[in-house]
Amino acid sequence: MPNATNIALIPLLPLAGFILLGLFGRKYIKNGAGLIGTALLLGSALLALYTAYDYFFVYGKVDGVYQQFVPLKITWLAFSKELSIDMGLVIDPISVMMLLVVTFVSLMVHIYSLGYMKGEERFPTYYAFLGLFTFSMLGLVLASNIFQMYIFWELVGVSSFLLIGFYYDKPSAVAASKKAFIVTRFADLGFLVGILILSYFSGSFDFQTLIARLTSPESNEVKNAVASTFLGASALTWGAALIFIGGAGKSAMFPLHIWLPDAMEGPTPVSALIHAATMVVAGVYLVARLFPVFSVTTPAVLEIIGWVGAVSAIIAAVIACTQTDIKRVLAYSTMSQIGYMMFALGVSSYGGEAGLGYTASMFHLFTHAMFKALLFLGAGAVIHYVHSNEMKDMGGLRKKLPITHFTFLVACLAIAGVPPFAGFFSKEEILLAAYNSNTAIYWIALITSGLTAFYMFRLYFTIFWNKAQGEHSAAANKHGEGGLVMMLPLVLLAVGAAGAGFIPFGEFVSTDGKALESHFHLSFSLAPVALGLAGILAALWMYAKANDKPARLAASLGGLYKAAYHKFYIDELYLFITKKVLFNLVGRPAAWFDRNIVDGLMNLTGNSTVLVSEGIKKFQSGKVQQYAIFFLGAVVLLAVLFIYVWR
Amino acid sequence: MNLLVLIGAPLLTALAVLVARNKQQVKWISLAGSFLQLGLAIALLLAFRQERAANNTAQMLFEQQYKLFQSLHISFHFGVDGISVAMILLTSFVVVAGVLVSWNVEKMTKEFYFLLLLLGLGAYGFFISLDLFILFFFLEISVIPKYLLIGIWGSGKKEYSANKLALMLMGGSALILVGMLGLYFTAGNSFDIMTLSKATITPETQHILFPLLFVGFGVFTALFPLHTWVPDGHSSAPTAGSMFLAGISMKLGGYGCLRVATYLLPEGAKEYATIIIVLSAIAILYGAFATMMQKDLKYINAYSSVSHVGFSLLGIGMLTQTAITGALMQMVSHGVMTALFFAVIGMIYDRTHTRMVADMGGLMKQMPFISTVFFIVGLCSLGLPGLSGFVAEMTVFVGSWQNADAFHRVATLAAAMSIVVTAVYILRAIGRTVMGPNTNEAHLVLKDANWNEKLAAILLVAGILAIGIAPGWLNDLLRPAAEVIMNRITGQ
Amino acid sequence: MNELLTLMKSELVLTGIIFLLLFIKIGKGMKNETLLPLVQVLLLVNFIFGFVLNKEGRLFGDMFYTTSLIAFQKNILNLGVYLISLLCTDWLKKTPHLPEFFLLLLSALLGMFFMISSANLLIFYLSLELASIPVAAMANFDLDKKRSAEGAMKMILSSAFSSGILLFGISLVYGSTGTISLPEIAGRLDGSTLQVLAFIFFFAAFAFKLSIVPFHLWTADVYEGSPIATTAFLSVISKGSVAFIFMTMLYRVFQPLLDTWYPMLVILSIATMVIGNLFALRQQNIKRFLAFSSIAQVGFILVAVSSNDHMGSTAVIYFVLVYIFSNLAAFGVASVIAEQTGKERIDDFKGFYKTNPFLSWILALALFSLAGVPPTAGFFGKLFLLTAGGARAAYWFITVAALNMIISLYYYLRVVRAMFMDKNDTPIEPLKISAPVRLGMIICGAGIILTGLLSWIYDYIHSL
Amino acid sequence: MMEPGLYHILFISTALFFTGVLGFLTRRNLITMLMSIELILNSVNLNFIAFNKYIWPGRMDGLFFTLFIIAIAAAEAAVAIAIIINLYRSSQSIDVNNAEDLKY
Repeated sequence: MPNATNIALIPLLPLAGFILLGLFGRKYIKNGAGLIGTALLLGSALLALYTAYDYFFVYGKVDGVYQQFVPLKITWLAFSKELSIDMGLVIDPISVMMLLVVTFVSLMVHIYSLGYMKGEERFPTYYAFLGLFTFSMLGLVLASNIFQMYIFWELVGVSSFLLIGFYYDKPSAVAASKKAFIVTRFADLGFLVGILILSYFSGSFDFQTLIARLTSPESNEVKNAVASTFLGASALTWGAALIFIGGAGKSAMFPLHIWLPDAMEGPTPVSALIHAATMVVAGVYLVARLFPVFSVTTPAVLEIIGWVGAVSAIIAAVIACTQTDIKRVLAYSTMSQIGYMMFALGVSSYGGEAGLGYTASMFHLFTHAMFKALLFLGAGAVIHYVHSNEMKDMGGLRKKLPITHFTFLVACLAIAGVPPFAGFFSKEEILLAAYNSNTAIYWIALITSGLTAFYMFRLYFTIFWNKAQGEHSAAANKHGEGGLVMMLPLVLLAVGAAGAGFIPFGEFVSTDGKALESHFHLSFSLAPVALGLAGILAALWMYAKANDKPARLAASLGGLYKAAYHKFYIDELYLFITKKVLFNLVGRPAAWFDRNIVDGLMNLTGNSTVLVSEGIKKFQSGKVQQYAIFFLGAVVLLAVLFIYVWR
Repeated sequence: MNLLVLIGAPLLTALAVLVARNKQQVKWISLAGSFLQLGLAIALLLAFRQERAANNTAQMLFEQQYKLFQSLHISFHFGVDGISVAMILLTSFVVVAGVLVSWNVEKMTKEFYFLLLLLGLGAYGFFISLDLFILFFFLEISVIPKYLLIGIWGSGKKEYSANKLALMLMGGSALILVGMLGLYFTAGNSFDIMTLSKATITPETQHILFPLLFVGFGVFTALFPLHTWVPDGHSSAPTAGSMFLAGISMKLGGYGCLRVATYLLPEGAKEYATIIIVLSAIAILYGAFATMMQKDLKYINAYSSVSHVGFSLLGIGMLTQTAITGALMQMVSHGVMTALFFAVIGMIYDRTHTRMVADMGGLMKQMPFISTVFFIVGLCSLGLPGLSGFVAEMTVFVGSWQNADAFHRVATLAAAMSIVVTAVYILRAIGRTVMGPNTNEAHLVLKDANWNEKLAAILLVAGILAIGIAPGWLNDLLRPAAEVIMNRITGQ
Repeated sequence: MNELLTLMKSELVLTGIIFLLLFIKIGKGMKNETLLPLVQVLLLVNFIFGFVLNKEGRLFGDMFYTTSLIAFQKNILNLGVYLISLLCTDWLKKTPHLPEFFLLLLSALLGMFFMISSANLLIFYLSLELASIPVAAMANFDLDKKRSAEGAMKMILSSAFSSGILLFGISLVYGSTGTISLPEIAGRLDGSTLQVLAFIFFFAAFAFKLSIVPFHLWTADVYEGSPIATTAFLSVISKGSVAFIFMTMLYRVFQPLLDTWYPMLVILSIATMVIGNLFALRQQNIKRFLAFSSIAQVGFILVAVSSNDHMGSTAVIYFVLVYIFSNLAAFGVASVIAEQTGKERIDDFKGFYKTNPFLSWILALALFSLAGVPPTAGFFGKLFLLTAGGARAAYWFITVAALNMIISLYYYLRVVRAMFMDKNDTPIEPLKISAPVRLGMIICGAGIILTGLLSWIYDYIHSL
Repeated sequence: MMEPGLYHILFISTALFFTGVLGFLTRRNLITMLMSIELILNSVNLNFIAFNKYIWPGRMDGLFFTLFIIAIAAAEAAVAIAIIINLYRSSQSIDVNNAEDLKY
């Protein structure tokens, strides 16, 4: 049986780190902060490892099916007897898998930052924020209650906001952090409303109850829900769709992806942790968590998810080919890879073989965490060395940064899907799943994988080859490749990126908890691998040596290249909507209306009173005889009124 | 526990302040007094929980009744239920904080603190009294102190704002007065809330009286479109004044809307619920959008108050138990939060001598403490989980969603949309002031918070966290009380 | 004989004082410095004596009657006069003919006593004149000021005119009922056209004395012109006394004509409140300002009068008591300022708080009480007036009244704002406050605070 | 030579009353205004006498009232004249239009 305290400790240790460093870091433990944070995280990483082992190999499997356990559930806020927000821990394959990913990558980042962020003025704050984020992310993963998930969902949002804006005196960083928060917030609105709708029909926030009630088609809940429709779609469909919007926002799915590239303003390790490995896949995790509802009750929404994922994947890949800021390239590749996971879920369905996509998606999530984190950390090392994000400032670094170079190469191969690296296996499964259910998406995915290989190796070659040695040594400082603390995570992650693919993932993670052996056809994997190699060769041909081929290609592509380079002008569109429409057409009128109309009326009443009193002052004329006339007049008036009118 | 101490403590403090010899004495006496009040409030909370735990299910606890104006059947009748306890707790927090942040008031210090304490006194009396007449008396007590606080110690066009506030609130009280007399005569010559709640009042009468009472109290709690005193009043008032206005006074109105208008006239409430919802939904969105355009920190918070208080009115209008609980939570949460917000703005203003967002930047470097608090309160205002705002708003949403028809749905959605707008304006304010590059080298030498400011901030932050992290206790206070009100509305 | 002594106690005491003053006057006279304290002491004694051995009964073949309620009313007036004698010390000291002033004042008071106790139109008319003619003379007491004379002239002429109207009304009443004894009249009223006409004449005279709009026009001019002591007396004492007898007349005598006078009251009280407020809004001269504010207050009194029951009369008497404290406090401060600096404009009060905190607080307290803001007694007074008015469930009527409280608050706050908020380079220098004035102000202040909070006062009045 | 009836007298008194009122409202001389008031009072006196004689001959109420009115009128006139004289001292005129400083 799961041990609640151990599991509870996994998120609580980072939280302790946050509180400790947040309160006292600045004054008392300025230098020790990093070590404290790392130590605490190491603790929770080990606990996570133990939990995973315990679950997968000791108690998790009951007659061949991985069960879901809820070792802990505390009522946090009771709305009524039935409806309440609980704080709970849920233990099932995906949550355990996520535990591993989050704690591991987070640990790597903690260690890496010891070197990368050394000498930062707000070093302790940085670690405090890392702790906060890790806590929130783990809470999200372990959530047993959809509202609990929403709570931690918001918390990861704010910690990402804090970390992106870590260099708070850089306007670009501030802007980026704001953008990230607001865009995701907008998506979260959808999530919230979705929660309200689903919970209204299922009468519960608890995942188990909610899923149980909404996935049995003959249950009253579903009947009611289907009965009440809005714009043709059933309320339940709307709810599921809205929830997916929330997920799309966090996972930077098109068209809610605009915040992700800017988010690279944050420190590079942060990008590695939050915007590559963990937080951005929260959306995928959310969909996976509610997968039964999506697949059984609202297949339409699942269809949408598939397409959104595919579109995001290819668009991001195209844009990535044109970017020159290495972190932005990585950001777009992240978006594209998450697109993969999404449509993998989209093409999947519940139970048995058909659930391959689900498994594949989770598998890709797992491997992607490894190599993408590795890529970011590697990029971090490069940036650390040349003090620039721009490709043109780099080149020929392979001698200068041997370890970085090697690990980066591994990561590139992995993401490009070259066997036997991790990416290959997960991507194979995804493609297979797509092939089985939706050919269109399959083709998109195939092209995307080619593009992926191309832009990754474009990146690789421009950084490590291209120019001759030492051209940039002027820019470079002398502290070499950064110490052990920075290299160790690279190596560890590289091992992961290389070997993770051999894990029999289907054994552990599947829609219904039963084992799902991944069968592997050579024939099938020929196409993607070939495409991948083609992409690599193209990159080699274009970028291995400094030349003008890229420029000519760009020129020949013309409009398309330009559009892609400008990220298809989606940012501009948003800017137009917010700045022009919301501010000028809604905000300004509202403010004006309030000052001039509403308030104006109030003042008007006052002023008019004064005017009246000014107007009637003539009656007090000072003439005693006039007074007498008024006197008499009043008498007469009263007499007339009460003798003739009212009798 | 004898509730009289809740009136006695502030009263004695105020009198002691009057006889104090110098400014130092005044400050320390008021500080001691306010902490005493805080202690009493907490003691009350504990005593209340104890009674409930010993399942004493009386609607009102610690009831007492003293005859006044017997010939008019007026009696000084008081007692508390969960709502009152929560409100009293809120008041005591804000009073302490207010006393602390106005530590460096040099102009007419004695009068300042006297009026401040008088305001607190009014609030305490208001929340414990169960006799409409006495309730009204305490409600009115606070008008003049507000007027003087703004007019004498305020800034900007203070006389104008002070006048506006006093007159609009007086207008509100006029309506309340009429409604009150209406109740008195239709329900057998009694002002006693407990008696009135048992009296049978014909729906026709209720339809006449409810708007009077609700709008009357609504003026106090910035019911759209009668909210215009809020921006001017808050922005002209001295720091502590704004804290009291937004933190306590606006809650008097909300409390009245619920305890007097809705509870005593359920038929009227049902009749007018639609209008209330529409108005409050407008207030929420429109206040939020209006806030987006403000450039003055105090105006930003004032308008956001309009928007936030809208939630509590919305909750009341929704007429479900959860929504009403949420409304009450929102009152408490907003009280603490907005008080803290004004406190921080005051601290910033004392240093930078400007409240214009554009004139600031990168304050985080010079005043990390203040900036951090600013962050926290901002995040609370945009409803971040773990802080009080989230709990209240979510409760309102969930409660509102229980009304299944399209109208309520739309209203709820409109209200929910405001959380995005809120995020926009809060982040703009934070991003421009505490973050970003420092635009003004005069700000490079600024000092961080003093002990008193720190203490005040920490107290209020503690309040925010106490609600945000473990809302259970507040929920236990408010839910049963809300249930009583609900039962009267549903006629059980 | 013994009965005469007890029943007419207050009148007799007053007469005694008057005669004492007469002797002092025709004797070798006395310096103001010594005479004034003596008078103040006498008035205090008179006031205290007013509490003891009050009997109920009738005299002179039912022409004169008194009850404990009436005794209490008379004593309220005594209190008022005593406070005036304290608060206006500065002016009284300087006036050359102090004894005459008090002779006139006290005989007017005597007239009011008889008026309140009158059970016969003849007595009523006589006492009414006795109560008003001397006041005209008092109004002219600043002999060398033209404004004073003008005010007095306006007063005497218009009051003569109004008493002409009153007499015409009385004659018609007599003609239609054949009696001038009030109880008998009450029995013989049948609501015939002639009687209604007569009542309207009658009512007009009361309206004139109470300065109900539109019979109010003399008020402001007279108040502004007269010396401040007279203004205070007019605005508080005579208003109060007339209000008392007015209620008695309506409730006891003209009860059969209720259907006529209830709507009349409603119309006129609304007019009075609105017009009074609107005029007060603009005033600069503090006396004129208080004049119009007192007109507005009368409007509120009428609200309660319209209730036509015991609650109403209680509320009115209570309010008059409170009103005496509040208004006299205001006049007291005004007179101190006027006597020592000659300034009567509200703008001159700017920055007053800086130099004279005590006076400022007293004035502020008084104004808040007049505006009906807690914790002052004025709040309770106003509220009970409206409560009484609400007894007849005319909500719109109360609403109008309540809304008028907003306007009145506005202009009372104007003065407060001038004193506390407005900057002024040349504020009024610190003023010296003589002991009696300070005493008077403290009494008023205490009265303003306590009359409301000590609820038994109201209950006592109600029990009478 | 017929005996005048009640209505004749009432007619006369009413006429007298309105004459007085008219005089009070129109004459500019303060003394004259005072005299017009005397007219009003006298019309009232006539009323009382007439009512007493014709309708309520039983008691002498009206008669006595008349006497008192005459007395009071005298007192009133005395004070009024005094005031008017005082006014004359300060403004050298007894025209009512010269006494309009107090207004608005």
